[in-house]
Amino acid sequence: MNHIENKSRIDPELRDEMAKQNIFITSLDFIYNWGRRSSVWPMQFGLACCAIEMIAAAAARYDIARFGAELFRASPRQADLMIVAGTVTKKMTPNVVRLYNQMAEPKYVLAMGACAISGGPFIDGYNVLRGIDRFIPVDVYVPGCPPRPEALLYGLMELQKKIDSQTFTKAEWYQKGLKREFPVPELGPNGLIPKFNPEIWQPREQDARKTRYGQTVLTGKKQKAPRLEPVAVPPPPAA
Amino acid sequence: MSETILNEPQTLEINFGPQHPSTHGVFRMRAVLDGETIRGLKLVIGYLHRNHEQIAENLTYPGVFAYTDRLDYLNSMQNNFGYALAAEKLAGITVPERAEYIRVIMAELARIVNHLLLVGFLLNDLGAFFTPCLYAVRERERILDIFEDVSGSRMMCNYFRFGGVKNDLTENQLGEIRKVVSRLPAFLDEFEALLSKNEILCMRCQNVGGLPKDLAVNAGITGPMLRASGINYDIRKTDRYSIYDRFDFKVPLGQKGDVYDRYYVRILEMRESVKIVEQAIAGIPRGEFLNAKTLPLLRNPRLFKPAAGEAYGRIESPKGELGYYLVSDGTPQPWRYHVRAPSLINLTVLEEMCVGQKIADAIVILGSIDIVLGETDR
Amino acid sequence: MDTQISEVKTQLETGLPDVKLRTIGNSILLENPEDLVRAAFFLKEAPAFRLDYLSSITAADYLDYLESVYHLYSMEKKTGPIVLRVRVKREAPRVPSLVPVYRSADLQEREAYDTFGIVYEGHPDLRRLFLWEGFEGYPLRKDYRQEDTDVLEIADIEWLEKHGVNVPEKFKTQARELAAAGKRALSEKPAQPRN
Amino acid sequence: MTRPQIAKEKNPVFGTGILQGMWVTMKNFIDSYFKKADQGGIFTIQYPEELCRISENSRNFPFLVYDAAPDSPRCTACGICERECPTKCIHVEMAKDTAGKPLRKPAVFEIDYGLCMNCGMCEDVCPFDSIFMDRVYEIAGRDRTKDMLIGKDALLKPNAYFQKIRPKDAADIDARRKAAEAKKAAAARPATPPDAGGTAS
Repeated sequence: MNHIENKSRIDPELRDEMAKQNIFITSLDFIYNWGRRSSVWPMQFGLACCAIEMIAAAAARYDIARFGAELFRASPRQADLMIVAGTVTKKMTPNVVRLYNQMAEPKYVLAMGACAISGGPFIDGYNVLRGIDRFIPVDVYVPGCPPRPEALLYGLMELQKKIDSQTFTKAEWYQKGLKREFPVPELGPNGLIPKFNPEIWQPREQDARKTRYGQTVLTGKKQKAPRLEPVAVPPPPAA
Repeated sequence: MSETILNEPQTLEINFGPQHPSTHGVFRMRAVLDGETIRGLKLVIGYLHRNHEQIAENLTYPGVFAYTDRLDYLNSMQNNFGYALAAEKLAGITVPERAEYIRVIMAELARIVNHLLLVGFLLNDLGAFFTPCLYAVRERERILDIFEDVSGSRMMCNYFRFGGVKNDLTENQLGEIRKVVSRLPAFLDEFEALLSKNEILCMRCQNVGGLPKDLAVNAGITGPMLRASGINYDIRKTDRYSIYDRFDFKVPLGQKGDVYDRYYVRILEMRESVKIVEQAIAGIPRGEFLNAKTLPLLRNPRLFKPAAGEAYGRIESPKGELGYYLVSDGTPQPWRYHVRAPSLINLTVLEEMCVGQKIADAIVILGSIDIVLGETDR
Repeated sequence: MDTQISEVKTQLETGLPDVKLRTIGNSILLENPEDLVRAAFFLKEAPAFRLDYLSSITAADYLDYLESVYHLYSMEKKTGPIVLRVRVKREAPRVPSLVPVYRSADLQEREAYDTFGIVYEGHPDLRRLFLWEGFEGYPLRKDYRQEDTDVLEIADIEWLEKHGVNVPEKFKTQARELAAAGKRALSEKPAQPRN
Repeated sequence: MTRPQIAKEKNPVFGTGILQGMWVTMKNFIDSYFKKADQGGIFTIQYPEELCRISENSRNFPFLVYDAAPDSPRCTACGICERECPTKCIHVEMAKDTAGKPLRKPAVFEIDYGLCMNCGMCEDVCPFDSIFMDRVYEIAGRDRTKDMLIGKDALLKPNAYFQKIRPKDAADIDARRKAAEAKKAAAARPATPPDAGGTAS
């Protein structure tokens, strides 16, 4: 994998020279991240159509096992990565956030598909959450509806690059008083209470879609209902 | 089975939560258990209620095609087919010959894809960890290549238009379909050799989750589940929509209506679909693939403003009767748009079938009903 | 199709004389919803029709009344759809439930109740099917107003503070203004349909 | 439909079904090493090194086409694609010159890839053949607004690229545009016969 750069402070020529004599100089970070990057266990968590594309990615043709991620753990306790694959509805949001809280550190979130990123085709629904990044921090966004299995694999490689860039000296999951438990929203009379978690997500300052079409794109108030019976058709004389 | 006295303290209510490996997506069952046997089962759905009907009422008629793919996302071509029929009945659009043949080819390929995945997931529920599913997904990938070649996207095809299909089937695409379909009977024999006579499958599925005939009809069950109970009702034969009356294919019927029958009916239906596709490829005529009158609709969807009226178009989707009820009021947006989802109606008898069975059987029964949450919750 | 409807109409009038009905398009409108169950039983047992399969129940909102449409088929005789319609007022929509006649009406009536608020009397357990119990309002009615999910309201702010989330100042001021104006954060609807 | 009867008492050797199944898996296991990919052999695509064959009219995300230079795209900012997009993920603003007279060019043209549903409606309804569906799928990002909101300059691609990915459609469209230009030039020429050069480039 050529995209993995070894950031140890030894100058590269010396290291390559010694590598020829089978002496490998590396940093503890590289080993630590190599281990974590090559065995990211996703959680078995499929919501909608993207889950079928995730299964296709896990099947024989686009093999996710080549990235070490083929073991879909059923329980959140043993999973490192939550692939949010599908539409997150308001009724499902408390479950998704509770599952995220139950995952063990270090944990990552990959928002797969337009629905998990921003509500996607169903953004105007009254029961659809406009993107899972309103309640839990998302590490990698994979757009598409559904994204091709290779796009998911590319997203997984992007996540591996992010894992590589972390060093365990400054890793936040070893700090004392780590607070990565996000409050689980409740189901209120019109939708979720709260509508989003301001610590993680703030609405965009200038949102072109909202200014032009309003928060929900609706065609407008139709004043006249259709009359299905033929209007003013003389009743046929013979009954 | 001796009648055990139901004394209350024994029962325990557990929850097959919205996130559970056995529920196909975000489906939730609350089961009341007496030891291992199930005494009561309530289903809680709505976790994927994505407001398909409200959004469709704000789109133009052709704009809704892209959303029908996401109803039953295992086979998007059949959903397009149903919606196209309903709108064509509403506006009185005729479909040229070649387009009808292309539609039947694509619909039957989608039926094969759906039944392949159903059998794969049913075996996953039985505990055969992913092996049959890998065989099924391997064949599915070949058919998805055809869908991508023809319509542009693997799963969300958005291929049908009012009065025909979006683009034509070239010669080598037809050859590609012929090659894939000619391999399918051999694969189905291998798949049956792997599964049908397997003792574990037979013991786990036979006489489990039986569905009597009269309950099936009264509960509005349609599709392979109904035919597994022995009732000969296939909308391709009764309504003879599109050009299904030109192809001769048999409708497999089950005897006992249990999980094994539902599995076996779907295997035989795949064989019938292969026959239909072969006959359709042999008989496809030349000609236009889209009705000339509806060409301007491609460029400007707001021209489709049918007069005030209502129409109900229904097809035989792999899960049952998929119906679209459209009420138009003369504006480019439908006034009322309702989808009769077979996955939802087939769930009405889940409790009757599961009461008295073990927990492991309840998961297999749910798997044999073949629900897809995008269609159940709409 | 039309011949079948007029034939059904005549059979219904002869079978149940006191039922007032009228044909709309190729469907039959029962004037008062009470005799829906009797009509359904009659059509189910009548040897000429044997409509033993209720395919779909659809509720629709026509601004001054709500409508419940039933598509009935016969699996025995494999005959086409007979469409029954029932109209009820918007304020107290009450329709007798068809669950005693057709078991398939169970989930569909719950869906119609959930999205349109039509109460089906006699339904074994009429609860919301898709949305949760605490949800107010019937979302698919034409006058339903959706919430604006980008604006926090007072209830959200209190909940957040109770759960230890520090809320930036601008959301609090926005919520206070909304509460002062007594309005709820609703997604406004364009006045005229733009077609 | 005759159902294979596997009841325990009728079948002397109980395990035959399972053994038959194992024989099938064994055969597949051996085949996978000797057979070619589509006959039953290994057909896994080694993703980063080996890319999957993408068909000609595969569609993923929209992109804009320009003929001569990026600052003269075919798009005239008419906004029809924005109006017909089911999810309204396109945002177009027409450019105005200093005097405020609208130029027929987009000043702002951004598509929210995180919202786009790959349906191809914009390509169908565009009257100026300027927006088409690309097939690039490697667009995973870490920041939602920076990586998903694609601006005009990232969307614009030369017509040569469009001819490379969709030769047949590109050829038809180019032919149609050339014919339209020739007709426009012919119409313009009789009006001003002296400068025979004509505007048709």
